[in-house]
Amino acid sequence: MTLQSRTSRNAFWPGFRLAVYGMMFGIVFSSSAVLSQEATAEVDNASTMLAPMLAPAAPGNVTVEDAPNDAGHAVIVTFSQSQAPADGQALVLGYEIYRSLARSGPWKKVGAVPSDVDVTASLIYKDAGGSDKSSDDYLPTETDLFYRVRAVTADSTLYSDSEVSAPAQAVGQWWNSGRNPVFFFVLFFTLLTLYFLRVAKQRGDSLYIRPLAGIDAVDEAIGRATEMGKPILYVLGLGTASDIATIASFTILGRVARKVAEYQTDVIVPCYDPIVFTIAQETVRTGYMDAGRPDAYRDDQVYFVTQAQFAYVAAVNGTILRDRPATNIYLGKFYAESLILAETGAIAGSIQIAGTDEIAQLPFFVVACDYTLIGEELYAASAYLGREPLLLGALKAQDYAKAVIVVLAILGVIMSGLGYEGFAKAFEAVG
Amino acid sequence: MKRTIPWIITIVTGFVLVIAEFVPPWGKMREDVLIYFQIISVFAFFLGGGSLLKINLQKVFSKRTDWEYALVTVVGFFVMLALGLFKLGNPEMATAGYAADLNANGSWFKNLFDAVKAPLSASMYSLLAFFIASASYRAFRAKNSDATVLLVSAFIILMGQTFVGVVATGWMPDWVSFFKVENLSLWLLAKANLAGQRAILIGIALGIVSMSLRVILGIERTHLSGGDE
Amino acid sequence: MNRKVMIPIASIIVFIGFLLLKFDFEAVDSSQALWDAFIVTAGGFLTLMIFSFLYRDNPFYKFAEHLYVGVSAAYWMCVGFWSNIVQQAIPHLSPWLSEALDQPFLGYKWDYWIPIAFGLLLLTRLLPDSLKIGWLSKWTLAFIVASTAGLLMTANLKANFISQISSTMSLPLLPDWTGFGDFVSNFDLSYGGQFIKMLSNWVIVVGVISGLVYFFFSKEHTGWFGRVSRLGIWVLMVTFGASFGYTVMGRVSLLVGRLTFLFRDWAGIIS
Amino acid sequence: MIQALFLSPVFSPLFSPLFSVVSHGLGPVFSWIFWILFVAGVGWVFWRTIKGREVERRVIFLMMGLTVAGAVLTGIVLPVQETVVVRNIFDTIENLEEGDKVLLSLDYDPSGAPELQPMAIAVSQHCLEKKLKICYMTLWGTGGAMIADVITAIRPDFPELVYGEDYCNVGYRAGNEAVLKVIATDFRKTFPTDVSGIVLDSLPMMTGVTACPDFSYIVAIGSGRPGIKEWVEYVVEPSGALMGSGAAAVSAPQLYPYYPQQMNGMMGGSKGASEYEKMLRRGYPKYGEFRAQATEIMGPQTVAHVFLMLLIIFANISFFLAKKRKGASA
Repeated sequence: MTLQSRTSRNAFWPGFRLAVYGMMFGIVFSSSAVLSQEATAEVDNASTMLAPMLAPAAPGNVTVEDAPNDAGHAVIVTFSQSQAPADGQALVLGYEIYRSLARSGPWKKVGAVPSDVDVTASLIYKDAGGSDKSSDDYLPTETDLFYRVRAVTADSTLYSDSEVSAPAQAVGQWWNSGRNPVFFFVLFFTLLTLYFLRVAKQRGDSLYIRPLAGIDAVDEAIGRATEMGKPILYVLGLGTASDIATIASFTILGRVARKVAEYQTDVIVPCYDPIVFTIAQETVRTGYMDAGRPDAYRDDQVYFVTQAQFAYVAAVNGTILRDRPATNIYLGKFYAESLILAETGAIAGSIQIAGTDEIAQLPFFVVACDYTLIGEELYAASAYLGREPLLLGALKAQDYAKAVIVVLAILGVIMSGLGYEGFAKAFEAVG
Repeated sequence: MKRTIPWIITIVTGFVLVIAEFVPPWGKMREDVLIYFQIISVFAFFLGGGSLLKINLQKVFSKRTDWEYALVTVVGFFVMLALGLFKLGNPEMATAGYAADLNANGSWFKNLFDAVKAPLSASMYSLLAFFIASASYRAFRAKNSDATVLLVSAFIILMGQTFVGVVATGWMPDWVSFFKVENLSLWLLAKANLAGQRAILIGIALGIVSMSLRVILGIERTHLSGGDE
Repeated sequence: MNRKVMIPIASIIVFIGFLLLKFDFEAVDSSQALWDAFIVTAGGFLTLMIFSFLYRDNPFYKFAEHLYVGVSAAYWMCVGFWSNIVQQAIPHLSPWLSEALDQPFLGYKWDYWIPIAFGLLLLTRLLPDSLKIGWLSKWTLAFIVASTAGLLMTANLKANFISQISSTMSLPLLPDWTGFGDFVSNFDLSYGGQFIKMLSNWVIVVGVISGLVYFFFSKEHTGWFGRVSRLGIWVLMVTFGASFGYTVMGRVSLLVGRLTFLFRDWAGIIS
Repeated sequence: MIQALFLSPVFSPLFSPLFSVVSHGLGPVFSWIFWILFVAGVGWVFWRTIKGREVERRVIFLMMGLTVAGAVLTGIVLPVQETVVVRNIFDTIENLEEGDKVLLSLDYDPSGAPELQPMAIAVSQHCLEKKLKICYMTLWGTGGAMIADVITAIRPDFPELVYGEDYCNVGYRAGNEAVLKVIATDFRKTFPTDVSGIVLDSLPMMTGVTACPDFSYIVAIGSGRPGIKEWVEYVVEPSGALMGSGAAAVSAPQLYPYYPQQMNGMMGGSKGASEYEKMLRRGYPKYGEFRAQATEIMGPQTVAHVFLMLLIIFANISFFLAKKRKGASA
């Protein structure tokens, strides 16, 4: 049924009421197209048979259960639909749900459900009320609630009510069991990380990390800049201080700053985020201090540009073409600007090292830069360079977690292949 | 005080947010924390504007190289700020007062946005079309096996989006329809691409979880380092 | 007069000339007509200034770049101020301020002073270093970083980790399998055929696993391990190629948008 | 056969100077000049590369500009092939009931607008045709202006729309993921009022909306972060809301892992937008050919693709020739 046909019948009284009901249900629930087909049939019926009809059969078996995994204030109402209309009985359009704090009422309408074509199917309504006592739809927790379901028809005088349900309570749960898989993994991973942090502290830097081409190139690039007497451009990207990629990049920046100070060249760090800017300043200053040349650090080496993506890019582009750095290092979060920066760098003839965990931008760096750290490699790079037990241990834990996943994935695929769907299902978090 | 309080704030905030995921009654508390976060993030914009002004005014007053351009920045900043903060020329001001929509049609703020910020960001972004051409020409060469795989996969996707590819493989009979370019490119995108994306995604997710864990446990303090402590 | 003065003056004259050309003298609302003319004229000139960067760095580009930086910073400040401070916080803080800013007062929520206080602490960064209170901003920083970490951790675990693994696991390696004989006799390479379906699932499973192997850092990539990781790189390269190829599309459409503006609205040479 | 190929709707615009199918007012002569320049340029680039000399970057830039400009000026229109990924969004909206509520989040800025604004407009038009109620919001500070533009664009077709009953605009909140995480469970805590200070409770269409799942459908149109990925992570995953998305072409491949489990459809770049426009035009013929913004983009885009493929081929030919030369001399 199309919308036009429904509205064109508005002038006709029963049809109008029908449309009102239809809209009401439509608003409360996105009902299936089936409902509207039913409604069409009824419009024709109602328009030809104006004689009063009998009320429909009452819905039954109203049961109320507490909704799982929430903080209370919600219950789930299940009921069976009215039986198919007998002679003279009006067709049921839908069901209204009423709630009360006492068996005898007063009743408050809380919602509605459209009827299903298959009248043998039972219907479910989730009554989720407000948790605020003053709010209009407040639903008290741990108080007896009574529910009643009313089958409604096109005629507002023709309806029938179900029996009142047994009392039920909305209870708040202290644990969301639907998220157990997530919880177990958090637990597992936390223990794994703590264990490897201990191991790393004991064994120091004897833990092996495979070399990363991009990182080995950094030292080389600094040397080249020194020979050419040109500065190094270090771009931290568009991340904020809470982005993992940016935090990883800080570690590398510290190391680069130290090297740069040792080799007596310059590093330029234009920043996008004001908070990142302040941290970057500290990092570079500390790097110069560690190299024993705190006097060589100038405040305008690390500067804030602006917090607008393309304005920032415009400014960095300008820097690349005006200062002609020998090496451009882009490590951190990057978005659309990745290729603009990398190509401008190529115009200036700089050596370029890039790394990001922003998957969409990796292709551009891979194509346009000399070395690229892909995703997790960026995180690993900071551990590889810093060789701090903390980072090494965390990396180890990640590797073991990955190993577990690979094994689980293979197992899971085999299990699904053999028809044990439950294995893969166990990993699905609900709600 | 300089070290302990940030540390306590970190641990408390982190724990509330993580535990609220599993303990429904804490949901409200989590919402509150996140509302605070929303309001605080605006102050980062203020910090940004302030830092920008500080740096550029210093440049102007000390007449460093290019101070004229710094002046352009400062003037642009103040004009936009005035139009926005006082909602100048906003047609809705007559009825809604200061509650008027900042971006109402005809307001000077929106007009200046359309005149300056919109074309600048769109032009800056569209430079990519040129750069993507030069990057393709310069870097898409079959230098080694990796580069060849990259090249071939990009080329198939490009072909799949043009009629050239569709026409070139249109003759193929149905039983080899997999090799029709439009199908092949769709397959690359939806299957082979998915495999790689998923591998990277899982790795990154692990990295993020690991780093977040260290932050919440108070082990990782890079963001709190430095300063006059 | 030197070039430094001549060029800006000449540019301004050209700009005003163009503005007059675009101005609709018969418009009823002349202030809006002026804005309309200004929007088109400025839009065109600024676009050309940015495009001039493709030739080389020049004063016009520099001007556009600096203007952009200033305007955008102020833009974000205004938007943030009205949306989060005025519309979100003030209706819960003070009836007086709400009325002054024409906002409805929605009842006190005293805890909303917490973020305001934290925010002000963050701004201590702007004060001169000599005051030595910049470290107070670390409190805010701690809050921001911790909230993001808390949010990222569970969200990533769920959407990008557990969901991705479970949807990899549930891929059937032998879809529509009815026996080896059927498979051989019905074998073809059609897009929707059984073999291709099977191939797809194999590619995903093997691709994900070998990709993960490539991201192993604590083991040397030699021997069979190295070969699997090699396969992983290839999978990644296919991914990057596909992304690159697909992205070209978006990038060109941005240029089309700009050129359409230049030709139609600014220069008026197409309809 | 060849003649038929030339006359087919696919090719004939390419040869618009020959068949004078020029639509855009510049006239065949200009188009001719453009195409001659283009062919000459491509030939020159080819010759240079064959000779083993690098072509200067600026020439490539110029060629790219010429290609797209030529295509824009001649107004090539190409047929669009529909895909099921986009179809899903259209069907979902088509099957919603009158009065259902749709949340439309526009998370982009003017730079992404050529790709994404057509999606926002087409989806809005479709929803309003179906008499659905739209709530606009944005996670980007610049999105407020985009919403204003979309509403301006659709108003002429629906003069009888009433604010607050048929559509509303809650505007922007700073806070990225934090905004999403809260609205997944409590919409009003983040948006107590709409964009011009009206309390949400007093807007008739917002009664009964307490959280994101109360919207029958969410369409997130975005070009970066925060965007579709964040919508999936912070709204769809925890609350189970139904979502479709419109992504910039650059982020579309990255979003495939979420389809179809976490989002039931996706429009990728201007191609996705033009598919949606095509479906909308077929269902509602009043949206004529001339107003399809994304479809206009597809022609120039195809020509640019061909140009890029030529560049890649030339570059590789020269690379192999150089290698051979080196091999011969060694």
